[in-house]
Amino acid sequence: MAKALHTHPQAREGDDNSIGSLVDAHGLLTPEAERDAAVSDDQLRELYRMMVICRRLDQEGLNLQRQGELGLWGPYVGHEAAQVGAALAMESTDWIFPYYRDFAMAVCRGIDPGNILTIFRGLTHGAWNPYEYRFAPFIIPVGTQVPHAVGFAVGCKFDHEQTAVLVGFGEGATSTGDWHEAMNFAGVFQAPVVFLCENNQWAISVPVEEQIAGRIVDRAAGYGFPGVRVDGTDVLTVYAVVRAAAQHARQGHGPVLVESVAYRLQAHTTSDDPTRYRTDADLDPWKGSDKDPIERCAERLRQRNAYDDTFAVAVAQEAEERASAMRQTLVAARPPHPESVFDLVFANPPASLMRERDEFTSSLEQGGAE
Amino acid sequence: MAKALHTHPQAREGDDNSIGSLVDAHGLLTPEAERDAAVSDDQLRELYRMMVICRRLDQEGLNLQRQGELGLWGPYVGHEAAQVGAALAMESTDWIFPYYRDFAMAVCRGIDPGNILTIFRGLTHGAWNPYEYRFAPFIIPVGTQVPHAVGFAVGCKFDHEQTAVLVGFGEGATSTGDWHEAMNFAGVFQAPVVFLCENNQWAISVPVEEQIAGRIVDRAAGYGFPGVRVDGTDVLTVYAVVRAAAQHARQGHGPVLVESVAYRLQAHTTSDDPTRYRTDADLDPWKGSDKDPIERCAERLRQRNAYDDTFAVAVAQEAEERASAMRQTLVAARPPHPESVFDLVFANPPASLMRERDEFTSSLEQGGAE
Amino acid sequence: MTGVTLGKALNLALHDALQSDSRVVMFGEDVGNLGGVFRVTDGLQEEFGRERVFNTPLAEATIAALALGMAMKGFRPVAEMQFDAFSYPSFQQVTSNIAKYHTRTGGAVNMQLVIRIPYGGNIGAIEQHSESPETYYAHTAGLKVVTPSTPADAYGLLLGAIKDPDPVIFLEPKARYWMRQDIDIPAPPLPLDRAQVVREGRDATLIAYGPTVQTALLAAEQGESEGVSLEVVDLRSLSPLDMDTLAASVRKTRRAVVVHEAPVFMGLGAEIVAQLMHDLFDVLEAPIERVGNATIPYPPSRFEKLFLPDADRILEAVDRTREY
Amino acid sequence: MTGVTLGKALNLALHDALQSDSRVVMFGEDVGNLGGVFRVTDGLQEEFGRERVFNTPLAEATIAALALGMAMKGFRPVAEMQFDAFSYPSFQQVTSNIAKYHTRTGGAVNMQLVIRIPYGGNIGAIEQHSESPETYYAHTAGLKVVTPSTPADAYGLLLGAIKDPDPVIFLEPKARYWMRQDIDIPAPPLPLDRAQVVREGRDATLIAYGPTVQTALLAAEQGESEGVSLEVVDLRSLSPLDMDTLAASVRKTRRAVVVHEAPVFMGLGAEIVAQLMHDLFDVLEAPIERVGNATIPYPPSRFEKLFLPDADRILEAVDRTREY
Ligand SMILES: Cc1ncc(C[n+]2csc(CCOP(=O)(O)OP(=O)(O)O)c2C)c(N)n1
Ligand SMILES: Cc1ncc(C[n+]2csc(CCOP(=O)(O)OP(=O)(O)O)c2C)c(N)n1
Ligand SMILES: [Mg+2]
Ligand SMILES: [Mg+2]
Repeated sequence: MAKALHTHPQAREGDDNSIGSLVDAHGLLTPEAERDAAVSDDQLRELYRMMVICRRLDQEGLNLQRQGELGLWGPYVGHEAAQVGAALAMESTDWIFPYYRDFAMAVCRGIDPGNILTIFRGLTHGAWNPYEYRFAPFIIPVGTQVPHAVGFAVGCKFDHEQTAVLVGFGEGATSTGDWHEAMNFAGVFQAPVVFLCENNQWAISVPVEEQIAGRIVDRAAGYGFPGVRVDGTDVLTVYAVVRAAAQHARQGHGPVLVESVAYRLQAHTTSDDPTRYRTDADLDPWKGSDKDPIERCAERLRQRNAYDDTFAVAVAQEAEERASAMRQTLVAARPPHPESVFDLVFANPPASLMRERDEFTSSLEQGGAE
Repeated sequence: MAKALHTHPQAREGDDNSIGSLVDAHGLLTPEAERDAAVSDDQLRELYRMMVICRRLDQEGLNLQRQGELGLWGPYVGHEAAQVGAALAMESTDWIFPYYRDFAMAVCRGIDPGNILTIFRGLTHGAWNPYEYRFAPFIIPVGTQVPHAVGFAVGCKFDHEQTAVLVGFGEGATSTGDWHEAMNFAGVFQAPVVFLCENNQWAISVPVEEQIAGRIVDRAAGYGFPGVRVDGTDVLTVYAVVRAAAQHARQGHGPVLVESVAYRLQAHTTSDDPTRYRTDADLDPWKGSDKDPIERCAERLRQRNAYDDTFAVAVAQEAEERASAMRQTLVAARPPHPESVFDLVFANPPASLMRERDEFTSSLEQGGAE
Repeated sequence: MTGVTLGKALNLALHDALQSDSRVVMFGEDVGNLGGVFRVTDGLQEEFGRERVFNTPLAEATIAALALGMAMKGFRPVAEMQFDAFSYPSFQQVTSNIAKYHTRTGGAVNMQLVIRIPYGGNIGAIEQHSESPETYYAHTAGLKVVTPSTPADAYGLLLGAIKDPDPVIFLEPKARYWMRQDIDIPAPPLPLDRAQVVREGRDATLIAYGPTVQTALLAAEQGESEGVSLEVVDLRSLSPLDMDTLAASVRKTRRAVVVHEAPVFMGLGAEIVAQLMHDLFDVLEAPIERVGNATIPYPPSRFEKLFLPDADRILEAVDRTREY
Repeated sequence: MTGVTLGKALNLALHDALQSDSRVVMFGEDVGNLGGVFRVTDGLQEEFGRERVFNTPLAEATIAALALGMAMKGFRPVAEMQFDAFSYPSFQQVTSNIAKYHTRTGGAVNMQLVIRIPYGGNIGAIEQHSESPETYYAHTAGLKVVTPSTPADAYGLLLGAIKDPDPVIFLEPKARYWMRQDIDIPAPPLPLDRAQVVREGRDATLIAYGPTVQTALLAAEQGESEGVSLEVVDLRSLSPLDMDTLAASVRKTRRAVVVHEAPVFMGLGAEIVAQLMHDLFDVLEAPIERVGNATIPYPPSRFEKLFLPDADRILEAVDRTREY
């Protein structure tokens, strides 16, 4: 409609629907796309392995919080396929800008999970060097990391790099102004960004139907780039689609929005009480093995004859080991000196701040606090 | 695609395409829709009349600024069809939330143009009582009035009123976070709002292709409500489409986005120098009588045999009279007492502010300033 | 009513306002059946329905703008921001529109709305959940800014804020949500512009508000046992400041310490000190001291107690004024 | 170079920074072929191309966020906000992310970026074009805030801001864009944390910054003709404050007046007065006075001169300190 009024030619959904056509009406990889993706048994087993490990770490996070070792834990059970699938779909030269729940992505990037937990123990606001892992810090103010990723990606483009940037966020984040501004900037600058919406259908107590008008995936067309809605419980689909989207971005074809639909199976965080706003019956459709990312992946492996008990036991055992290593790292973590708070404010701190630091130090020494 | 994943039923574009189908591929009312709209000759003459008057007032605004009577003028030539068509399409019980350029809308609502100009003379920040005209104040921070309209409309809905709310904004405003948040809220609350984008293809010096990814009209679908792109130089189309959209909203069917495409024929404001960023050639396609809202309307009237010289001369003469009345009102406007600035801050001012006021008054008296 | 927490007192005030005025509405993130992350709106949606108490999408700018639009339509909106730092997205709407709309409409449109913001630290939280944003709001002309320190004040001030025709930023000391007190309700609304002497004393005045009032009272008690008599004034209103009450107290004690959680630099203490030292220049025996955070982003929670005011730091500041 | 305006000096600094460091980029609304609404970026896109100097969509939050992302990628972004009040949409990005990113990454990521904001009034503009937002930024730990008062300082401070590894809010006194001065360029960057005595005097110190420095100098001249010798200190840095320079001056004159356009209430003057009166309690002969706007939204331009500091109001304040 009204095409004649269109005063500037721009990419529209449909111009490049190769990514949208990877999935069927259920958001699952089509058999054809699966063949083309040529994900090897080993790759699929790697996806399985990381999901099992990450679920175990999530459980351990919850345990640690209950035992008073953490101030807070934000479980990501239900998000394993989205986070592991997306993180492993990116090249190691690509960048990831996570949101606070993307713990499994951080683990996939090789960050020591015990160190990450020091954030939730109140020891630090950030536990890794982003440049070391090409992994930005967790961001708490919802939606605000989305334009950071766009800025970074514009930089990658200007530097003529073959780098794609993945940014994670919940469906609640799509309500923020920052999200929209970032989508529009990405389209205008044709930035190499993959927007990954982890739609778990809840923003704390607010269900998706009180959060979002229309469908998130449909918004991509309004910014002139492709959007695809995937079943966020199938890791193979997430992996193949995000890999294709990243490739699309890296090749200079601009951004892609991937909406991964799954369900938040646990409380928002350990501070939350979901019994106040949802019932067990709400969860029922999402509790079967047909919705469980790990079970579904195992089933795919079985169909390929690439799954057996030896493998499963080895993975489970590795997960145990990594969970206990995480716990050990956490409880052994030495809090930094409180004065270090002053040192981290600026790269080039003004003298007045250093004076404040000195006063603080000497009052600590006098007071003998901590 | 992926319809099976759609977890909550919601209106989508296409569910109600009655509004979208009012116009053809050129954004013009279809002959069928024109018949159905049954806009009488008198109504069309009224549209013509107000456009002629408003264009003359615009010219007078420019003159007044050049003569030093105004600090600033923001011409709206090219916007006459959008502003007059939309304003007259609304019922007098409806509300309008304008942006700073919607001067013609204010005039259509019956606000004395000479009073409006006191804003641009620096005498006041707001020159009318919104309740008197159901017309909100001009808003300078781009995009921020859009969610105000949504809030007001939610109130109308809760009060079970048959009220529609029109909100005006430029295409630049669609880049703001506030615009997106407002669109989403309107969709979630099914608020009776008509979003009118006056796409004049420039935001000061930034052309629409550096401003917007995709097409504005296509964004409505992402919020689950109808969007329609109209030729913003044809007042009949704007009038009929906005009237239908307001009716849609009033009847409880939720919001509608109308993108009216025209061209900013003048400088952004009198402070602007468009020669720095566009050429005469850029304007050429928009200068013909086929793009002139008034000429086009006259032509429609001629086709109906509803236009003759007597009418045209009478309208032109009325426009002259109103322009000179506007000038007189402006130059006769007495500035309020400077102390009144203190009285307008709060409805229930604290004693400390009244003390500041008293000190100010007595120092004025002492200093004898102004 | 016995043993009412500050959070519950706010809940009761909202309840009574919703009940007595059908134009009062309450909205924000998670204020519906969850009752807000601090349960301040507990049970209200159930009792008053989804058009009086409702969840919004996650978009603070438009939560504020919704309040503006609904106030203009004649509602009396009470909007909730979930945490201090999450009020920042609404900064433009609050500063450029809500604070200026009455002026901009020549006084025709009242911004009779309240924005509730839990603020302050000391709850062991992760980043962005412990800030003290009062400077940003208090410096913005056109807003009234208040904060209670007790359940009784919480009830009365919130009622007062809802009834006031102007926009009120209502800061809730989140670390005190669980503080208990026996209170009389219903009670009349409190005035929005009055500080209160909450403890009388002779040797110095402690000026505090919100979360630090209890800390100041603790310091005063400790001081008493050490032979120092401290007066404690609770500001209650941060903008405007009730300078008459403050000056009267300091005129008596001739020494003062201002206590807040926000960084000292450009904190509210700066204005209070500037005014008091100006107006009481000849009365003061010593310069007024300020106790607050360092000029740093809020620290990781493990360290927060080292940076927040406590009785010891307050008493050290008192000593400095007394030994001057 | 002779007769260089302050606006042109900024343009020259940007030019030299873009030329000497290929990682410097400059963006914002209308900074491309228009050269910005104040022409500060005039000719830069033409010379350096559309990947070094470019327009953005109308979205200040993401202009700031773009700067963050590009800084992280190793660029040195200089972002422009078109006017003071239009920086407010970026408030969350600046406060919660830019000011805290270095901390949040354990010092690994530098926020080497500059946000330029034309500010202040006195240009006869409509609403929202004349605000003085420095309190909001100066109170935010993690930011450096500077403002020049002359063409030479504009050049040197902007170079210094671009070279500094931390985020700098660069406030440009828009009413002084047309002020002319002969300046030497290229010149070295200026330090970001130093105030400067711009006129020596004995009887009182005028403390000013940005647009009010010229006003203070005018007052000092007028004062001289009336037999009062006034020292004028230009802050240049609003955060941190160079208290050593201020204290040294006031120690000498024993009287002071702080002058700014922002409302007095919670303006920068509050912090300066609080510190000076604290540290120089025994030295001061009179309380320090503050001259600034009333506690009102910025008035219609017809009245602005009645509310902004001028030489008369400054000298009246000086008189108050001298007659104390
Ligand atoms: C700007 C902002 N507002 C509010 C919050 C408080 N908050 C934290 S998480 C959350 C819900 C986010 O939901 P969603 O984006 O869907 O992500 P999910 O937690 O479901 O993974 C809210 C409201 C916040 N962190 N930031
Ligand atoms: C938040 C904000 N940022 C910047 C400005 C400065 N400004 C005023 S008008 C304008 C362009 C607006 O363009 P558009 O929305 O297309 O409306 P038009 O002026 O073309 O009618 C800009 C950038 C502003 N008023 N508000
Ligand atoms: Mg969610
Ligand atoms: Mg435009």
